[in-house]
Amino acid sequence: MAYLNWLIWLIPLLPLLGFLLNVFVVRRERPAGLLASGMVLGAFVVAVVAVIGLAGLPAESRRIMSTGWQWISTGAFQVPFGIMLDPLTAVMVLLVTGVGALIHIYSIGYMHGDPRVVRYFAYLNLFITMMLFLVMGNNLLILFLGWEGVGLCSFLLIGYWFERRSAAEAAVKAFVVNRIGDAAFILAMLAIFASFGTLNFYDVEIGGVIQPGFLERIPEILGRTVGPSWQPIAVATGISFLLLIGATGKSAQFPLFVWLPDAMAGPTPVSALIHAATMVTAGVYMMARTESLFQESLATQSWVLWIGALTALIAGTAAVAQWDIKRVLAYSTVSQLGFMVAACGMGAYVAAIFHLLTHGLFKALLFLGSGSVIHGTHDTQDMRRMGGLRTAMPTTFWTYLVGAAALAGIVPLAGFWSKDEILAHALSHGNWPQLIILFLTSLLTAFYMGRQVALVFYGEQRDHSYHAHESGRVMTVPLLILAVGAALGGLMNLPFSIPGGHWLSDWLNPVLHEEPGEFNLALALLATAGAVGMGYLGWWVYTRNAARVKVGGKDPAYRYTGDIWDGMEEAWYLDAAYNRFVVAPFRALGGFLARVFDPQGIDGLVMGIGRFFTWVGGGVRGLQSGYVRTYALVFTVGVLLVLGFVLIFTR
Amino acid sequence: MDVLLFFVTAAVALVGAIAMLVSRNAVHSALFLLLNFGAMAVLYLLLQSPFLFTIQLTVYAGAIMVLFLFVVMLLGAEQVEDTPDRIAWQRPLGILLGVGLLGVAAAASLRGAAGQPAPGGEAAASFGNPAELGALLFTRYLLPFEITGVILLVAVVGVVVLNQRGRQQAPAKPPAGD
Amino acid sequence: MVPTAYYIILSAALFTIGVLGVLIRRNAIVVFMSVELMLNAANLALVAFARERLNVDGQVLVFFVITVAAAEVAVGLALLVAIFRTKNTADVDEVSTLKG
Amino acid sequence: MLGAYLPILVMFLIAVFIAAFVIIVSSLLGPRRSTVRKLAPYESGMEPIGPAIRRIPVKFYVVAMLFIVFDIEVVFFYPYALVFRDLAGPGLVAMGVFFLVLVVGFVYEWKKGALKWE
Amino acid sequence: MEPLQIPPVNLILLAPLLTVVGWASALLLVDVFLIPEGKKKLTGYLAIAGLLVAGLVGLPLWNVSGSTFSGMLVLDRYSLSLTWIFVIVGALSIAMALDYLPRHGIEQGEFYPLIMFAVAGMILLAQGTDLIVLFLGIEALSITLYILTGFAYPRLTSEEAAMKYLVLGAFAAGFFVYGIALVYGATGTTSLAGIAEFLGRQTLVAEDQTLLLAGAGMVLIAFSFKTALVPFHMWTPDVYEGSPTPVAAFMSVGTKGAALAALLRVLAFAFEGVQAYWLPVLAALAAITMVVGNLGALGQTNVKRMLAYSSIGHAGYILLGIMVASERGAEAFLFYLLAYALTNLGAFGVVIALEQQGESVWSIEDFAGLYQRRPMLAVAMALFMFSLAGVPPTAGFMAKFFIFTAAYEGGLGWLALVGVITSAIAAYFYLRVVVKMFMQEPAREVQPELNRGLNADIIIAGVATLLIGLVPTPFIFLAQQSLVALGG
Repeated sequence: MAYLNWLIWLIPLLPLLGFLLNVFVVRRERPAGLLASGMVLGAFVVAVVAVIGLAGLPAESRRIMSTGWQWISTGAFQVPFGIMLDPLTAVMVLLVTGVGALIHIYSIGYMHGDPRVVRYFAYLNLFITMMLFLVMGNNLLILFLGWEGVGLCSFLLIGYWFERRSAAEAAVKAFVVNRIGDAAFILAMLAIFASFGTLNFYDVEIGGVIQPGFLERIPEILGRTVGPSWQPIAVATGISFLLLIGATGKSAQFPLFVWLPDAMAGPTPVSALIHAATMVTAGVYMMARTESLFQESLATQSWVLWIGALTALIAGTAAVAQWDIKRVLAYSTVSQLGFMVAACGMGAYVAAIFHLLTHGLFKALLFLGSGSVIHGTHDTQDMRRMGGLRTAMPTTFWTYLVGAAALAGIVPLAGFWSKDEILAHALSHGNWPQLIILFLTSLLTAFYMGRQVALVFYGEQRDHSYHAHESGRVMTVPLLILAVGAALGGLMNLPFSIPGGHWLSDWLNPVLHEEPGEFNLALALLATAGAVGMGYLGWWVYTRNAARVKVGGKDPAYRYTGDIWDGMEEAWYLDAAYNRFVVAPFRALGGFLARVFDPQGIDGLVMGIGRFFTWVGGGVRGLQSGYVRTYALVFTVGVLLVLGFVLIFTR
Repeated sequence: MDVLLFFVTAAVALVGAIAMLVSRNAVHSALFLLLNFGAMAVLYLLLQSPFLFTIQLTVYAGAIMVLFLFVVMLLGAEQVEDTPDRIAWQRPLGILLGVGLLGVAAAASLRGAAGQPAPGGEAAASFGNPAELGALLFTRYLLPFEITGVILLVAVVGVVVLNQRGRQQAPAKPPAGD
Repeated sequence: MVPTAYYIILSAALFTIGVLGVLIRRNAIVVFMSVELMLNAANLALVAFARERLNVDGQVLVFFVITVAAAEVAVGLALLVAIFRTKNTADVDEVSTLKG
Repeated sequence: MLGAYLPILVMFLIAVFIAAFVIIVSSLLGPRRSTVRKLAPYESGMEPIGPAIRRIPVKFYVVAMLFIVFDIEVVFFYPYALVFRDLAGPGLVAMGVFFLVLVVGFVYEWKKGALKWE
Repeated sequence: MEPLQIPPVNLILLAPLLTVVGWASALLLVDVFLIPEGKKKLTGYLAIAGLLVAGLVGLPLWNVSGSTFSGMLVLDRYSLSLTWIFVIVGALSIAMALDYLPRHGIEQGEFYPLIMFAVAGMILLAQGTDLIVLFLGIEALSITLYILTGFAYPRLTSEEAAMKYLVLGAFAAGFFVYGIALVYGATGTTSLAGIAEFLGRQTLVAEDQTLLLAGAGMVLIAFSFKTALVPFHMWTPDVYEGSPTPVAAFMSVGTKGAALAALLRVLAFAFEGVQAYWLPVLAALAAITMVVGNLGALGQTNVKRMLAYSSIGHAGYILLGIMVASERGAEAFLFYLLAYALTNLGAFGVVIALEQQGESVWSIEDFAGLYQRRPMLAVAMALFMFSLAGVPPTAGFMAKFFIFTAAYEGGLGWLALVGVITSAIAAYFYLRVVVKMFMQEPAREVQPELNRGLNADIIIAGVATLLIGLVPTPFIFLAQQSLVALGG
């Protein structure tokens, strides 16, 4: 299958071409949208062809490695600029290009008339390119290239409507939080290189020479430790923990998830593509790719498990109490990512990827649906101002319903199968506390989706300041396609021993070594009953009490839960806690010591830390008084320190 | 004899330096520095460097210090320090650091030089005579010698560039952005 | 003979005085003088070591140092005169618009 | 070995002595009656106009500073004078290069008009 | 007295240096005699030609190595590679200045020969193997830079910058000379090889050691000043802001590179035997330099100052490569220097394009909405900013990755950690420029000027930044080869 070697290069290069053309050549809206969508669609078609070709190979040789050139070559340090296609990459590529193409097409309608729309499509194309490099790279460095690239595009797109202050702030917040994860990722790379002497995932043959891959050399580091003798850390634990921090940032896990809900300030298709379906799953993908490293460290694995489970619960509760239609979905995304991470922590990587794929489909559907709602209600996002929209926008309603049911885990839609597989794994691995947490979260999921559907589509329209209308064909067709996907996506990996039932498990088997989860009928029934029940409850509470929902008012459930509701609405005050316990001391310190503060500062954790550093920088610059004598003074201090050190040292 | 002479000249050098430091009038500072340089020249003599003695006097005392005096007096920059000090904390801190530096430097040199024998006994009579110096200058130190020429050339260009331009093109407009 | 250490201590003292001059004097010309004093102090150390080792190299080095010092003084004073002509001051503290 | 320089020292002492002597003796012996006319700067009998310190044209400085540079260059000729016989041809080349660089600077400033006194 | 023998002088070994100096001297005269006022650009072109010729002269010397002038000067591949870098830096700086000087009314033909003399000083620093030669090299470079810094007459800030630079530079020179004196006192020699030999002897008396280390410390301080390592960095922001922008660009990469190159040779050869002593000192300097440089750049609204602080931070990163003092470290150092030089020159080129006549604001606001007005320029600047921030696939990322791995392997893991964290912070202010360009409307009317020289500079820098990031292998190979037969 030699043609695959060059064919797979087309997948990332087509969107790159679209990006370049949109930056340098195209100046008008229509060609920009068509070009961008066409390129991504082309990449999808190529990907399909390539995956079919890949499937034609025997299972054990399903790994196409193609090296463009030797990126770095210095003695022992060899890194090819190479991409690959293996089963895991294949499903990711299909998801990215497929969902990506639909969202591009949808954007043509959604962004129509925006003054900077050419730039929008350029960013979007660049994002797809970088995401493809991320999932296709055959070494950590390429992965990192994509990792940084998608971060950058996400940053640019969150702040796309930079006239809105919240957008600019959210962009900065996302960027700064992600830097924490990125720094950990770089350190992990350094540690991996130092331990293995390579950054390749797998052995690569280049010019007849085989370059080793670290994933195939894990045993080399077993038993090795670093750190002080009284507290040694196993190398495997150290590396995997750093990678975990990296994933925590990118995939919005506790405690770094605070940026994702704010990221909804970007255009809705962006939220669908980047902050739900693809980029935020990069952390999960990365953990799955390096699963053998994680598997060597029980310590890290339990961290992964707990972080995932806690994130799922915290974000799930927060989602229940939101009024903003997109924030519900944002917290829901964080929560579902928590499911995936928890699955990784259990060693159930196939389940994690399965959930990643189905979630990509139905969450993209939900976001695009909410975009359609926002579009049809003239930029309304507050659900208290909606209601009764099912008659005005039927297509949106029905597709949204499918997506919501899929997310809630109603049999037989996609979400049911993937979520059930994660729960089944938790059960069969005996992770009881996490099982309970995740089960509760899945109940919450059904509840808040029922609540959302009721608030948006049922009852009476509570605000008549706009005239709701259905969106155009260019937006509804992607919705329909995604709805089909959300409905049938579960067929990828049915827990039954029928031919093709474990299709995804079998397909991923060469990469991810995991037994298919045991199907537990009791659990499945319980989960389904719970989902249906809670979904209905959510719907029922908010249709019955629809009259109590007032614009700007409290939630009807507030009566029963009281202040707890406030806690949920504020995501358990994590932002506030950051503000109080991290930002405030920093700020107090800064305020105490610095006379003047930047008046246009921005609240929030990151800005606080950023401001602290800025304050330190201000100190640095305060010493920079302009007096040359002071400079000489500082110089002399340095001299004294250096000479003093020499004297003491040579005593 | 030598030791006595050393202490006398050293005292003169120190007094000159300190007086240079504390004189409020720049002209006095320059004159005291001149005194210091003269004392240094004598010390060079004590250290068997007659040639450097000459250079010190002709170049430093004769040329550089004269230039200093010339600039000070013609600019009228004798007493620029009459205005209050804007960074008053600089002085005590500077003195403190100076004391520290002196301590460190003295400690280092004492520890470094204490174990040495007194200056290497009797030197050959030819030690340090100008011919020997010249010989070294044109053999071993030929490269630095030539580099020095280039540095001086650059200095010439610098003096001309920094002070000639006003003549060719008068500043068309007031300095901007300050 | 006078021990080398004496010379070195003297030179250290002179060097320190030069440093102090840069730190506390505001008159740019005096600051330049202080720098000259520092260089001279270093020269003294060089000559003293040369005598101790009976090695003329140290004296040759002094030669170069004096040359460089002269070149630096020429450029420095040229600059000072230029500044004086535009700003009419020789106070180094007055020349402090660049900061931060 | 210092003996060789004794005459110089003596000369110095004499010079210092004479200078000090003249100043001290004149201040001791001379009458001190200050009048306005006496305190005024001596301008060869002309009436002094304006303050003594005036802006001096920049060419004074330029010439003075260029003098320093050439002074240094001349200093290098002393040792050369002492050893040029021993150095022979190569020495001449070495000095020639140095001199050439010097001449470049000289020609440059000449052409630039730095030496012109208008 | 026996007849004196001038040591054999192998002129081949200093062919590039001689070319630069000779050409510059000749150009000085050509400029005053032949080139009329108003056509001074010609001088600039001739200077670029001279630098390129010097670079070409170096080409056949790749396989030559040796030392001459009584072991005061060597030619090896290390110095030759550095020579090439300096020549490129000089030529690009002149290219930027071609339009800059007349636009700001400060064109004088001497500018170009002076840059060449500065390049000669830098080459001397790369080739010198004796402390006195290094001292003279530094001074030749410094005195030239004092003049160039004060070149932007009648802008007062330019003179102020020159003044500050000169006072502190002379101050540092005093420490250098004193350091040389102490080293000489301890070892009786100033040649690097001589010092190394002295240290190689087993019987190192404790007294000599103290003198030597104090001297080495002072020499290190002088180099730290030139390199702008904290706390000897204070001059940098002011001088960069005040000096003509092409000079600032030249300094930010040239001076720094030359001083570090010499420092590497001094530490790795002369003072290798006392590595245990200078390593902690340098480690502390590197750490604090990375922190202070990057924090100082935060919150700067003056792009020129921001780049100045960023150059301080980068010096800290480069220092990591020097400290490792292994082949890997030196390799990473050369590579980083090349990548940083090209990137930074490009960034300064964009700053020059935006610099309005008669203004000295360099406000970040001028970048607002640049993408709308000049997409190409904005994209180029974004590229440079990403490279400085260390975002793949640019040259800056490769360079950082190299230097951090070299440091990690060389047992300086904690410094690599500091480096990673500070560069994570650094991304914040580099990205701010990008944000301004792409995510804001123009704040005020700025007319970017792009002339031939500037265009060439930005294009060369941009292409190189991307090329080195995408295909670093040949450059790494070159760096590796440069360390073959590194002489002391």
